Amino acid sequence: MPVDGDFLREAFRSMLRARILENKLSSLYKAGKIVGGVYLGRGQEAISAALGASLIQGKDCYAPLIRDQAGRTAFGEAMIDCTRTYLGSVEGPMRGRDGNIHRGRPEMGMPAMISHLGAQVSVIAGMLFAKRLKGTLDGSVGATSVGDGATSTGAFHEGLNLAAVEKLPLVIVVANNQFAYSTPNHRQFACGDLVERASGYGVVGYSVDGTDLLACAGVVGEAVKRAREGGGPQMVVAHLLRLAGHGEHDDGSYVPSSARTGHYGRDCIEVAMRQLVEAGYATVDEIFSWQEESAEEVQKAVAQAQQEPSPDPYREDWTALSTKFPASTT
Amino acid sequence: MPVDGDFLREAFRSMLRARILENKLSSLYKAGKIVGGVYLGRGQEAISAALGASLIQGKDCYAPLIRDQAGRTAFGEAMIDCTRTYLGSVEGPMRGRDGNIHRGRPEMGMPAMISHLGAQVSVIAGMLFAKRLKGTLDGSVGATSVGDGATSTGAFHEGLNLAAVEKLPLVIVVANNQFAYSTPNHRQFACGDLVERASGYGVVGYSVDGTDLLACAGVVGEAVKRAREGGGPQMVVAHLLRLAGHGEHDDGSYVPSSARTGHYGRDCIEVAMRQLVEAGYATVDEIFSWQEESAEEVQKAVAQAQQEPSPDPYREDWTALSTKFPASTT
Amino acid sequence: MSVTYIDAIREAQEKVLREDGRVFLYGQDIARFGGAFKATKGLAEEFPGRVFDCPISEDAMIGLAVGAAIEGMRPIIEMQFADFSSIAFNQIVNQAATHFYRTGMPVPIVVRLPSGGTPGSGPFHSQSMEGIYAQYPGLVVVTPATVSDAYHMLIESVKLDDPVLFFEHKFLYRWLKAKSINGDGLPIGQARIARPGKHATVVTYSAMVHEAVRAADRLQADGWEIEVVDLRSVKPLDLDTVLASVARTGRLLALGEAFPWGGVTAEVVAKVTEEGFHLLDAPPQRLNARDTPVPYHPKLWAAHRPTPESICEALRKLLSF
Amino acid sequence: MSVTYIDAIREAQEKVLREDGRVFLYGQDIARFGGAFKATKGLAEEFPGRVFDCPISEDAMIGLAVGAAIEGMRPIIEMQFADFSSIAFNQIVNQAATHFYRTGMPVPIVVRLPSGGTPGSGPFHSQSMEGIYAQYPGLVVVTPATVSDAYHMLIESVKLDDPVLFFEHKFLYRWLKAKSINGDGLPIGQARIARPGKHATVVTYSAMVHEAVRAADRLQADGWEIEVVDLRSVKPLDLDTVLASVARTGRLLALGEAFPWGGVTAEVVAKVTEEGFHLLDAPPQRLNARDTPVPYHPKLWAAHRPTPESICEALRKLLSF
Ligand SMILES: Cc1ncc(C[n+]2csc(CCOP(=O)(O)OP(=O)(O)O)c2C)c(N)n1
Ligand SMILES: Cc1ncc(C[n+]2csc(CCOP(=O)(O)OP(=O)(O)O)c2C)c(N)n1
Ligand SMILES: [Mg+2]
Ligand SMILES: [Mg+2]
Repeated sequence: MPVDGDFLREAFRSMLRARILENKLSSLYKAGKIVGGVYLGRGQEAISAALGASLIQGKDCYAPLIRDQAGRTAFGEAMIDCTRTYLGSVEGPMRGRDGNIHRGRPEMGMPAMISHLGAQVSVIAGMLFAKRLKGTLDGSVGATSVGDGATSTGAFHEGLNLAAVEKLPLVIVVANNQFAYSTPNHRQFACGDLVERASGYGVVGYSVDGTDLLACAGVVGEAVKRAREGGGPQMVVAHLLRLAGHGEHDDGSYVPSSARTGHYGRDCIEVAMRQLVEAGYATVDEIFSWQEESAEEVQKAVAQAQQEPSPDPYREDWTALSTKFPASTT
Repeated sequence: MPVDGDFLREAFRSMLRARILENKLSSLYKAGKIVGGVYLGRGQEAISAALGASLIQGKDCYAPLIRDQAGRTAFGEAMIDCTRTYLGSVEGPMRGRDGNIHRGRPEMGMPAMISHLGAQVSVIAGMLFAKRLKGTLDGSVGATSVGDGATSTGAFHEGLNLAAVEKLPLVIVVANNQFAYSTPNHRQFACGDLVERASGYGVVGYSVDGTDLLACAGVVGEAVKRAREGGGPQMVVAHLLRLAGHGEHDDGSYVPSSARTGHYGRDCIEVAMRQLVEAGYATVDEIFSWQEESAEEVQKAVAQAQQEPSPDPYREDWTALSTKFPASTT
Repeated sequence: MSVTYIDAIREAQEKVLREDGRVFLYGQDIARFGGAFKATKGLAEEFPGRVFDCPISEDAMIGLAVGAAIEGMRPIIEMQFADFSSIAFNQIVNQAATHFYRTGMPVPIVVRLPSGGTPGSGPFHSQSMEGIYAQYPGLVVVTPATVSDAYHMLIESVKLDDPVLFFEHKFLYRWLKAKSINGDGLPIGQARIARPGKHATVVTYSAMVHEAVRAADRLQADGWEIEVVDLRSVKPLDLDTVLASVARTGRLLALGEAFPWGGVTAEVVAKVTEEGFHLLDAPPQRLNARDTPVPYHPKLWAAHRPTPESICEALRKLLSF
Repeated sequence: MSVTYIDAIREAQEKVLREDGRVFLYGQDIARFGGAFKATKGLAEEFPGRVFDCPISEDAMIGLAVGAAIEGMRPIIEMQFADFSSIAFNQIVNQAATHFYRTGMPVPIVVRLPSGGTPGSGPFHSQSMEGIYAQYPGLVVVTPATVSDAYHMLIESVKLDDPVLFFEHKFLYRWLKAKSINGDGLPIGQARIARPGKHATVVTYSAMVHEAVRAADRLQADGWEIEVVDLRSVKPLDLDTVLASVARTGRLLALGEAFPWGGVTAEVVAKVTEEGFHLLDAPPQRLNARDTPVPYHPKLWAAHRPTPESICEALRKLLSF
């Protein structure tokens, strides 16, 4: 699908904002300011942003996964939602009850992932199914992403198959970053390209260079368009490399240098920057100013979250139900 | 693969023995002599027997499923194991603890299925994996079958993918009998032919007319041969129709008459009989004598199981562990 | 004219489908076929586009329900057998159960679980999993013992904003009949005195309520008056009613059909001894199924789960202290 | 020189790999990477072809283990976190747990489950599932609290013919150190007096043993001598040792880190009151985590699970009866 310059600018800015934010998260983690873990989408911004930017908040729904900071940003998640969740602010969407990437705002069409891989596929399917029943589907789509590792889960399989049977407008992006934690592709699946899975589900499949924003935007745009038009589930497999450890606790030393120096080892942000500049969609100066803006935005979002209170265990409502049953029965 | 006459005679006799046995089980059920349920493989004998007869007991392993009476017979399960299990004899392999199709003899390479569909795929994979580790794999294969419905389970997906990653000599037969209980194919999957799944797993796929013994024997024989030779997992999709209810409590009235009168509605036993006679592998008289032999064998197996004691709850060892911990700790 | 337990479940679903546009039914073989137990018979025809057959994908079924609930719907999911919910375990305990606590948005789904033993059903079509799910925060676990409760509690379950696991006992489906489905208006979370008495209290739920009443009837001949408390829901668990009963009788037998380690009966005994130790005149007792899988053979099955005989025996022991 | 809890687990695996050709390790990221917690570090190199990375397929991992056990092997499966065993739930409770009862053939598999809370781990990397699995007949459920038990009980688990769920506490991995791994020779199924006392008994297991000992140390200042019983395995559960302790103290606090409904503490209280009612001088008490998912924020987490403070409080209440 031809991609317009505004879309690319938009997607690229999300990539940039995500990258700069995540760099900061990494520093905070290393400085001991974030407890638990930090999981970066470094190297995956192009495909993630292409998806997020192709969706319409308020109309579409989107279940981002581990490495979708760029997609979240493009979809319209406020940066402060991220810093608050990582820093445990009680003001964040998860109020300190859950952390890092386990966040969402289901009411804005963005459910909060659970850790169990593959589990969000059927949830997005359910959201679309409900919209159809309510008569509000009307050209909207639902999207989610998974990694190469998550394709081995039963949940992925059941969810995608169910979406296909129900002919739901689901766009699923498989970000094949060649590793699941430390496990390489050849210990994860035995086909050549995961896109070969698509036809078995009766789903349209696409394979794309995940380090190439232009290509990602075109392919994801096409997939989203077809889904909107009633073409049923679409599966995009993006090939790329995770340019960080699994989490910031991990140096990823198991990634062979041949992968790092190979084609997919290139940085999608650099590639995209060149593409934008060469096509005349943005100037280098403009990009620098975006960078500065983002850095400032990140500083603010971190500072604000840091000065906010953490949850207070003594004022916490320690119930897991919304229904209030008589106290004696709990 | 060319099929030899002895193989076909063997497979056909298993089909016949299974059919006659199952007809008897159905009568016993209707007469109230069998508690629980009775599940028939009627219409599926050709593909089932083709698989069972292609395996070598003592060398290969085999996890039959719901409709594999013919395959079990061909693999070498004693008929009395079936009648004892259905009739609850304490002498049976399950000793009355489990019933009907939930039987096996793991020590002879035939694990006992649990009800949860798809769950046996990874078990067979594990048996093969162990043989490889022990150094006893040596050209042996493992086989299992599932229905169209079971392909929607996460267990099927995880098991097959794992087998492919481990390059195990697994032969999986998908008996697509067009229905899962009452649910038709179009509510179960959205691809044209389930064989399209194979390539996505990096597995060799075959599609075959499951009502045609000759075809089944050829295709399954080929798949088993390739697996034995180190070609990794093989997936055979057989197209056919269940010629009975889901269980004998079910009249299957949801099956449209077009399906019954269509190509796959034909009876594989009649087809096979014609094939054998036409090819000169057997005479009609011979087949009649086999029929009589089988009927007699069935009578005996039923009579014996019926006169055997049922389990005695007061002499039952009510422990679920083989380890005997001190009594006070249970 | 009489109504069976399964009729009640069907009627309740008919009523909520009629009255609440947010309700839909999703499950294996539940549309035209009407379900393995006919709990949805005719509903697909009566409510076109609201009753769906689905693939054999229990994990995805619950995922779909959660997604639909996020979008404001009130799905009822039928598991073909409670035992198969083991496939959906993750989506139930980690996705559905945690959703409100994590996000502040409740997910009103009802999962119907045909459960409990029947003769010949064997290890995988007989399980009683209420004590498994009740361990997880965020779930309401309902266990109706009567025709009227099957009806009214199912309707109420759909109205609750939280995920409800609705354990129906298969043995009661056609065996249990009532003149009508009129109820006594008790809400979920409140137990009922199923049979009044004064010498000992049996706390139980689901099918075992009937076995307990039978046992109580037998002991009546010997002059014993046994009170039977029907918990109705095991989470929330109505400790007030249980304690009030134990206060009257001084003796407690916690009775269930599930496996003997932990579960509902352990929770009942632990709660009562924590809060009502001084009320007890004798050591509280438990009676559960045996610690093996549920056997297939009817003879083994009958000895695996509590029976009026074994309940009487446990009660006599309890009364003899 | 000192050995940590995680070292002990690694050493035990090294030993069984060395001494028993039937053992192999299967899990996510456990080969060259050495596992998320480094419990298998170096083992892939030391034992080529016996330590395998596997796909993210928990259901199939357990299925594979059962199949391999049928063929005579003794697989050790590492779940990356106990919480992810929810995906393998069906294969564990229905395939592995029922196998011996149904077929007469035991399936000796060991499933290692890194479990329990650590600060910042959140709802899905913190769960304590021992009380879930212990409900199922056919499983041995082991919960080591010490370095030596982590070592010896893992070795013993591999020797058992039945499926063993081996719950390792993540909080203890690097925090808990010992001078050596020499043990006291106790077998699985036997509890240990972790700290002798005479005024009250705390029955607990895994990481909570250490919190209980801390609480006991504090109460010592006030003259209270608290006995701490470390169950070591929750199924089988050593009632003899527990009763003997309660006989000495007359008071019971059952302590655990899992969710509060049911589970190990309910089973302990129910068992003790059933069999040792006359030994109790006060109502037995329970202390568990709160009835919500395990929260992410360290402040919430610290208030979610029992602490020396809350244990002291529970004990004071118990002692005041
Ligand atoms: C069901 C399940 N098993 C294990 C894990 C632990 N885990 C978290 S991320 C991860 C690797 C995921 O790999 P992949 O899907 O390729 O995504 P990536 O991290 O490469 O983006 C694993 C094994 C999990 N979250 N869920
Ligand atoms: C996981 C699981 N869910 C539901 C069931 C209940 N069930 C038993 S057989 C069956 C239909 C199976 O259909 P299919 O796989 O096509 O095999 P067929 O019966 O047609 O041979 C169902 C739904 C089950 N056994 N396991
Ligand atoms: Mg990956
Ligand atoms: Mg079928």
